[in-house]
Amino acid sequence: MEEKKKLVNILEAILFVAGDPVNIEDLTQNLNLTELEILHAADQLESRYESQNSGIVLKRFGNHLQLGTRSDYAVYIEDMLQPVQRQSLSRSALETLAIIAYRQPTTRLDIEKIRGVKSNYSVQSLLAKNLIEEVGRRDTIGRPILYGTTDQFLSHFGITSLSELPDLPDIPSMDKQIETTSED
Amino acid sequence: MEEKKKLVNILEAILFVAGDPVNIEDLTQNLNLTELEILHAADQLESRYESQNSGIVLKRFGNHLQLGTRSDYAVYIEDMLQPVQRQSLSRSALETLAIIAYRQPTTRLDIEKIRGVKSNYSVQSLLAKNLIEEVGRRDTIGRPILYGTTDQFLSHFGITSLSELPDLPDIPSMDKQIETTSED
Amino acid sequence: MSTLTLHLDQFEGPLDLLLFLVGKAKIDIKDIFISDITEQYIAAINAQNAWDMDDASDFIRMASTLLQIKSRALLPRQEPLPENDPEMILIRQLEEYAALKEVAQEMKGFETAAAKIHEKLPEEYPLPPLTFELTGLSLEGLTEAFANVLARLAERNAFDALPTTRRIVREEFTVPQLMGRIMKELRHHSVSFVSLLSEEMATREEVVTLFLAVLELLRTGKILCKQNKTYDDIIIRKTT
Repeated sequence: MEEKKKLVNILEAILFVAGDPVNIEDLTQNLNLTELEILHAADQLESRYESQNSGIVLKRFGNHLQLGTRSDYAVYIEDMLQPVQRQSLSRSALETLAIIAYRQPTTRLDIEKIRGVKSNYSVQSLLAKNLIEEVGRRDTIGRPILYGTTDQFLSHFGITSLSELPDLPDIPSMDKQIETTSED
Repeated sequence: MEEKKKLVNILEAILFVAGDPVNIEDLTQNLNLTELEILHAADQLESRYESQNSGIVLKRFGNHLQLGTRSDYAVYIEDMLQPVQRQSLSRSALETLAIIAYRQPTTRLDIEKIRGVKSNYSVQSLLAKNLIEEVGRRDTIGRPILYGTTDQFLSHFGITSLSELPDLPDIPSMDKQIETTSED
Repeated sequence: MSTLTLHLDQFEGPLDLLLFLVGKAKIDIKDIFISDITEQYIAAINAQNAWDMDDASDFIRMASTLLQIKSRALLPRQEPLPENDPEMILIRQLEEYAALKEVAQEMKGFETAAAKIHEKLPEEYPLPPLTFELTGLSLEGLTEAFANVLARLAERNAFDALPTTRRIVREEFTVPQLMGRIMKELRHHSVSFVSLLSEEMATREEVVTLFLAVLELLRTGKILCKQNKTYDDIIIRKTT
């Protein structure tokens, strides 16, 4: 029967739109077919997907059928749905990161003392980018969060351990600073 | 390359998960592929679906790809799942849309001249349905907004590109129309 | 043709109504002015009892155009009509509108066919945390950033120390300010007068003002002072 030849395709179309698992009994009732016919069509659909290694798979559980995606392709789906964000760090984020890298573990208050500006936003953005993480709490009033760098930080900068962080370049001495700033 | 052999399946999986139209440019960027590679995979997917008269079809419109069901099976889907039917356009919206489709880019005033009635409401509703969009401004007094159709428009009418629109009946004097009608 | 009971809101506008009348009379658009369509149009408008003002003006303006052309048609006229004659313009407008309605009708068919293609909702797909690819990161950049911060810090500290050398500023020190400084220092232990002065570079102004502050605190009974011998340092402590 022509109907039967098409059945596998009808089944596919219904499962596609349904999204949710579809009860086989509902299918037999609505399509006026026997359970055996439905199961046979499901077999055909499954082997079609398998033979071509299709992006879609037929999932069967209990007396339900559902379409889903082949897990082999998950990484591509993720790439598509959540592309890698390419961005560079802002100056303030980089400064904050540098302070944490060289002074870890350290608190936000310490960072702010050194930078002389509020650094909440920078810290949050570094946390979101997984460059720093909470490593504990300092045992003082308020028990402020201590931050340190992550393994991700090391890999971003192409080093394997913190000991590979370069020594700091020479910092102009304080006296010189006074001379230069007193001009204004 | 093995990668290439799989591409058609990856594309299928991505389109399945997305459900909504997927921009070809996004695919090339996020999968790090050329447009040609994507289009080739789309061709393969399309012919696979066609050859097996699959329940699923590949919709191509403008620079978007989307999976949908074969219209032959609509009756079964509608019987069983009662999916949300796409709303058909009102007569005035359809007239307004036809003018924009054939005359794009065009302004609201031009539309009103052809239809002989105010068309503000129709234009607004077409914008809301994402069937038309602003494509610029005409360089005349008041710099009126120019409208054009969207890829969603193509999808709504089941066509791949504007060239598939029916031909306009021949009217010798039509081109001069807009310049000469200056009654108001 | 007898009286038509038309509801104008069935029509998209005057052009739509005119086209309907043309179709009903089975005449060519070009012949509307020698037919009785103008009368039918006006009859239809007259039959309408409730008007939306916006629609009304469109329909009535068209009626006046039709009447104007019709009345002129009664007079002998020279042929052919110029391009910008209202009659020519109206005919072209009607032809164009008719063509448009035709394609709109075809598009309706497309729309109906396309509505049979059903789509699916996006899957709810569990995604890994956002990954960032950071560009322009280097170790040099990192150390440089740290060096910059430290340099700025040094600058800031230096700047904080500046007031003692910048005596140009009037009233660098005030008595209440230094009273505050004294009381603050006294919180935990007694202090010496010299230790209250800025390191090394205390100015005459500062010494004098600090001394006045001490006298003021003594007067109000906040502190006690002790000096072992003349010119010796003064030891200050809080009254308990």
